[in-house]
Amino acid sequence: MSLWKYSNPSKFLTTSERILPWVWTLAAICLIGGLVWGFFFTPDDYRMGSTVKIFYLHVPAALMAINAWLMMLIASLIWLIRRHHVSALAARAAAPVGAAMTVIALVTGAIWGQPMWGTWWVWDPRLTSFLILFLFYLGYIALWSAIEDPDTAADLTSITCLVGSVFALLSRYAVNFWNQGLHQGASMSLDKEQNVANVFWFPAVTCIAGFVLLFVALVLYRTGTEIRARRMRALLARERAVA
Amino acid sequence: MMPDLGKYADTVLWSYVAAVVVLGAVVAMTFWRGRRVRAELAEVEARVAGKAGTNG
Amino acid sequence: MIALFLRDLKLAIRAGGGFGLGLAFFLIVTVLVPFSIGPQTDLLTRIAPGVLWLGALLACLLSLDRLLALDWEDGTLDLLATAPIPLEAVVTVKALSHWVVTGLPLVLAAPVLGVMLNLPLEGFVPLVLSLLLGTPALSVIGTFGAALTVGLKRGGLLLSLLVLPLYVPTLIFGAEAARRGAQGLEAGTPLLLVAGITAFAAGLLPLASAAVLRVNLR
Amino acid sequence: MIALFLRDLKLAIRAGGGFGLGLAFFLIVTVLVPFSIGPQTDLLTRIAPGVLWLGALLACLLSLDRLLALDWEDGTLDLLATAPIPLEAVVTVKALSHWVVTGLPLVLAAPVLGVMLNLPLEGFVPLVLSLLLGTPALSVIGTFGAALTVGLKRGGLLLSLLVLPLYVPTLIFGAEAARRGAQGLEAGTPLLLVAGITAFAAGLLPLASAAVLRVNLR
Amino acid sequence: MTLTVTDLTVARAGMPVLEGVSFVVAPGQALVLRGPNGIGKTTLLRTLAGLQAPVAGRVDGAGEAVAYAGHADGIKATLTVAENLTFWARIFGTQGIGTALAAYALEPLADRISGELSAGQKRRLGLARMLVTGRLVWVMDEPTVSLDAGAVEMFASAIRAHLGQGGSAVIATHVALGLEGAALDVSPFRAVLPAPGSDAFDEAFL
Amino acid sequence: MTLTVTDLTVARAGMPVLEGVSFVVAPGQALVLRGPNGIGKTTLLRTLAGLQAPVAGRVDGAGEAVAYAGHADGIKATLTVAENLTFWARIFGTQGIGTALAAYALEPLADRISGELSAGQKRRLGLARMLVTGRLVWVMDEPTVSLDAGAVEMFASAIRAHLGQGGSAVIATHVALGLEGAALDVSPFRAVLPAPGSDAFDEAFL
Ligand code: HEM
Ligand SMILES: Nc1ncnc2c1ncn2[C@@H]1O[C@H](COP(=O)(O)OP(=O)(O)OP(=O)(O)O)[C@@H](O)[C@H]1O
Ligand SMILES: Nc1ncnc2c1ncn2[C@@H]1O[C@H](COP(=O)(O)OP(=O)(O)OP(=O)(O)O)[C@@H](O)[C@H]1O
Ligand SMILES: [Mg+2]
Ligand SMILES: [Mg+2]
Repeated sequence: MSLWKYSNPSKFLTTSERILPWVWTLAAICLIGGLVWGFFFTPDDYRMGSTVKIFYLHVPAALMAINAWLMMLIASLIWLIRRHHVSALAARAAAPVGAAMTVIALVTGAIWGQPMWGTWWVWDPRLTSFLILFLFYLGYIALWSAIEDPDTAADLTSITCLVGSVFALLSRYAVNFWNQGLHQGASMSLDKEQNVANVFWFPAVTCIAGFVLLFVALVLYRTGTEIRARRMRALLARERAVA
Repeated sequence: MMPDLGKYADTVLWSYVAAVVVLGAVVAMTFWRGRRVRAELAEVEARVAGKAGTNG
Repeated sequence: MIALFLRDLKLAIRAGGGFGLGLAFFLIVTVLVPFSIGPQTDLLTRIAPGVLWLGALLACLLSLDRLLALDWEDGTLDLLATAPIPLEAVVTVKALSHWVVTGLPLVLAAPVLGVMLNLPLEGFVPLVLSLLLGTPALSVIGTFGAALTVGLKRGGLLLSLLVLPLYVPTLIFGAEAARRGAQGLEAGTPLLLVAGITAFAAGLLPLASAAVLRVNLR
Repeated sequence: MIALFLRDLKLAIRAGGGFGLGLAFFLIVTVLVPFSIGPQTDLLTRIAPGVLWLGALLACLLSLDRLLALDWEDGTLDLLATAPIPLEAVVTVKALSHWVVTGLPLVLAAPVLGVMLNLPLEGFVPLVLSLLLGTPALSVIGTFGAALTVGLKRGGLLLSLLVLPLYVPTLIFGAEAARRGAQGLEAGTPLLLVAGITAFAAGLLPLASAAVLRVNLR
Repeated sequence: MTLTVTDLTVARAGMPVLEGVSFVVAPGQALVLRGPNGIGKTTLLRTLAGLQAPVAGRVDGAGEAVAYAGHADGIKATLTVAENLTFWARIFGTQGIGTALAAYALEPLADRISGELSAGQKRRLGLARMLVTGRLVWVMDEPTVSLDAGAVEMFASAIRAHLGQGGSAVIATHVALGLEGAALDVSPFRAVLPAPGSDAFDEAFL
Repeated sequence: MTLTVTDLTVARAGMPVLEGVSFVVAPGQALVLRGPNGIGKTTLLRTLAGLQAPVAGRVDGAGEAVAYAGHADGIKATLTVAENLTFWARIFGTQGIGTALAAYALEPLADRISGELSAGQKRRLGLARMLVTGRLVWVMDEPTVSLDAGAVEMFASAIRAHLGQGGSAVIATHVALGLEGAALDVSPFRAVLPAPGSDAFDEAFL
């Protein structure tokens, strides 16, 4: 119950304002720390050579691309069920960030693919499903910006997010069925010893933490912006109505 | 200082550049819009409050 | 509901051939492919099942933006929403009549166009079957997209953007079935999967379509 | 006239990204091709130039039906016809703004999508050049089609049917130029022919478009 | 079926436009809504018809009893007049379009394609649709737009007949309809917005 | 610029609807066209505006001098009120939308997206457009549809001001406009179709 009080816009604004500096700082520390660690102080992989350093960008971005969508899905459900405005706006705020993460995963992957697979792009299932995810992000963002009335937009985009998630899962299986790809299997599983040596593992975890924190900071800040934009819209409408 | 990246130097550096550019763009756009909306809201709030004051 | 269905069919025929036009688009896309790819027979044979599926999908897609938009503009949707028919039924009927007007003719025309693209003989049955099982899903998903964008000016392209990723699973399984068929492989599994998607979409999506339509009518 | 041009651009941006959406459709068609054809790289490389041209053409085509229809529905065309601007200028401006909003972004996006279809490196310049020279013809021809079908309900598909044959020459020469380029052959002649078609269409078709528009306004 | 509206607040695009509207329309009664452009008549009528939810207050006795006629007529340009009416009759599960055609003198036009009607003829067709719904509560938005004097008279008789059969009607209009019955000017109900800075921000960003 | 209509026959979809219409509207005069629904007023006005050619007879003094306002307003829903007016001002090569906004009390709405206006507000915007055309002969089809009494009064003043500046107007309407000036009922000009079998068959398949 008590958690819901943060869904009150003004309460949310004051609270997020208070914690945001900390989140920004932590994000910067983890991100810069992890990337510097990974870039300067880790050895090359015996197979992949120095390209293993792309790992520190590619994997966290890929993880966040999926998690951002998951967060939007949860926020959409909260909006649909409990109609908390902040949660709808948080979903809206997260979408461009998630899209950017998807772009980073795609671009770093493509650049990585050139030396590893000899081509920028192959229609591998994982790559393909990321592309589809990117399309979902685009559609979602376009839908938000195409609708004037914020509540209508929130309703429609939430349902879109729901339906989209189901179909994104379906596509994931479809692509797997369609083509067995070149891409690495999941190596970040719990029995990490088996897959990734500690030298790569620790900076990678730092980078992942950095990406997560950066995402949180961005979403909190952007949600605040959306709340203000909405308040401004309401005030302007009201000013017009009084005039 | 600079680690030896071997024959993959281009690849690694470009992916870092690309990622930093995209992240930087998102952060910059976030702040840019955040600042602007904050300023506009302050202005509108001042105006509306002023009007409410004169109207009684 | 039957009245609505019959009216939609009548409108489709009346308006200068709703039947013919989806078909014509399908035909023309298929015809344009050799122009753009070049006329090598072996190449065309290899891509034929895929091109036919893609053409069918685009023909469906193109006809979506008027699926609900016309009824929206002239106020019919407002009136249907206050009529004694649940909106879920309305969108289901709309999807059904869209399929009859667009999807079904495509299924029937596909073999003819297959000949033009040198589809191997054993590929015809799987192609037609996969289209028959898959195109209803395209109509149902398309109706959801149309309901989502119905109030928007220039909704047409936004509609495509929203609907196309939703079409991906149907397309993959459908085209895979047709391709396997054309290569003489077993195509049962993808066909089953297509049928599954259609059943799933037809069962659940009308609820979502009705919900977004209600929001848009507000 | 400049006012009309600027207004059209403003409308395109305002309505939720007219710019982005034609592009998005192009992107999505290109993405769907591997789903339907299958993911074999060699096959994709061979059909890449053709697919990109076809995708650009369809993206143009899809955006045509609202090129004049919106102005028709809300009465703007009636009013423009009585304004002190010749209708020939109106349709020319309409075609121009359509190109800026749809064609130009396609030209710029084509190289990126070329990567996804494994277009060989030497094919990029001819592809972009052929699109740059060819897409204006698509907009001008499309405007003629839009003027022809402007008063019709469900004009969308009829429009495609009418316009697609007119697109054939542009498509043939454009795709040929791109294909020759991708195979490392000389592509000068087809490029010249595309340029010729564009010049010819831009010079003469606006007269025809204005004429049919006048008839439709009656 | 008595239509009872209690302390209703209606909103357009998230902004309340009318507040505290209450009225009762008993069977056999018609209520004419008046008020300047943009005051919120259309919004109120859409709420009565159930197309949008009220922000506060209640609407009783509407629901499935309401037939709505808005600014747009819901006419298919490619169907004939008779086909359009028959379609709506079947949707509402009623039979026979004869009386509806007669009430608005549409018999001579029955086989005309609706797209080829003049503005006023189209409107008459839109009004005739109400007769085939078989619904008791008519909610109509500026019904006499484009009608000539004779057609306005037809409309008035149709309403009188409908009231005589125990029906009721709520009609928004700017012009005289030739109808006796209560009128309600909605101007006094214009929504007063809460002062900025008040706690209302917590609720809806205001 | 005197608008002279001589023995005009106008047709809709190939069928003559009005025949032998003649009138003169001098600068400073307004002519109100009346007549039942479907008689052919819209058709006549579109002919005056040059949107369709007359079947017989002549229209003089119109052409480039005419500004037309039909049933639809030519408003872009995604542009603001001011942007819509500015667009039309630039198209007609005039400057300044201030007077047009003032004439229809649109200043408070100037920055509103036009799609969010009520029916009457939209119509006011459509009428304000006439003021930015700078044209002398106004041809208007049912201009006061959806307007409240205050807005009808604005319209009447705008017309009076226009006439005062040497303009003229031809207005089709079914309702009172609060305008002095000549009225013409077009009912007597209803086209009489030639008897079948007569020579007219050679001409027009009738
Ligand atoms: C555009 C191309 C690519 C995309 C969209 C992409 C996508 C992804 C995704 C989604 C993950 C996270 C999966 C997970 O953790 O379960 C991932 C992980 C990974 N990717 Fe990529 N990838 C691309 C190209 C590449 C290339 C070319 C390589 C190297 C040859 C590569 C190597 C890896 C590795 C080593 C991991 C971590 C292993 C794992 O946790 O699964 N990726 N990639
Ligand atoms: N889509 C919209 N978005 C935002 N505001 C709107 C929208 N449509 C209408 N409004 C505003 O809501 C208010 C109420 O509009 P409504 O259409 O209910 O008025 P009305 O009383 O029917 O006026 P009219 O007599 O002109 O038809 C108006 O001030 C209008 O500007
Ligand atoms: N597209 C069309 N095709 C064929 N006939 C038409 C078409 N549009 C209108 N008509 C017919 O032409 C005649 C004249 O129509 P017009 O619109 O000029 O009438 P009007 O006097 O403006 O009527 P109103 O007062 O109802 O607007 C009418 O009888 C009408 O039915
Ligand atoms: Mg209204
Ligand atoms: Mg008329």
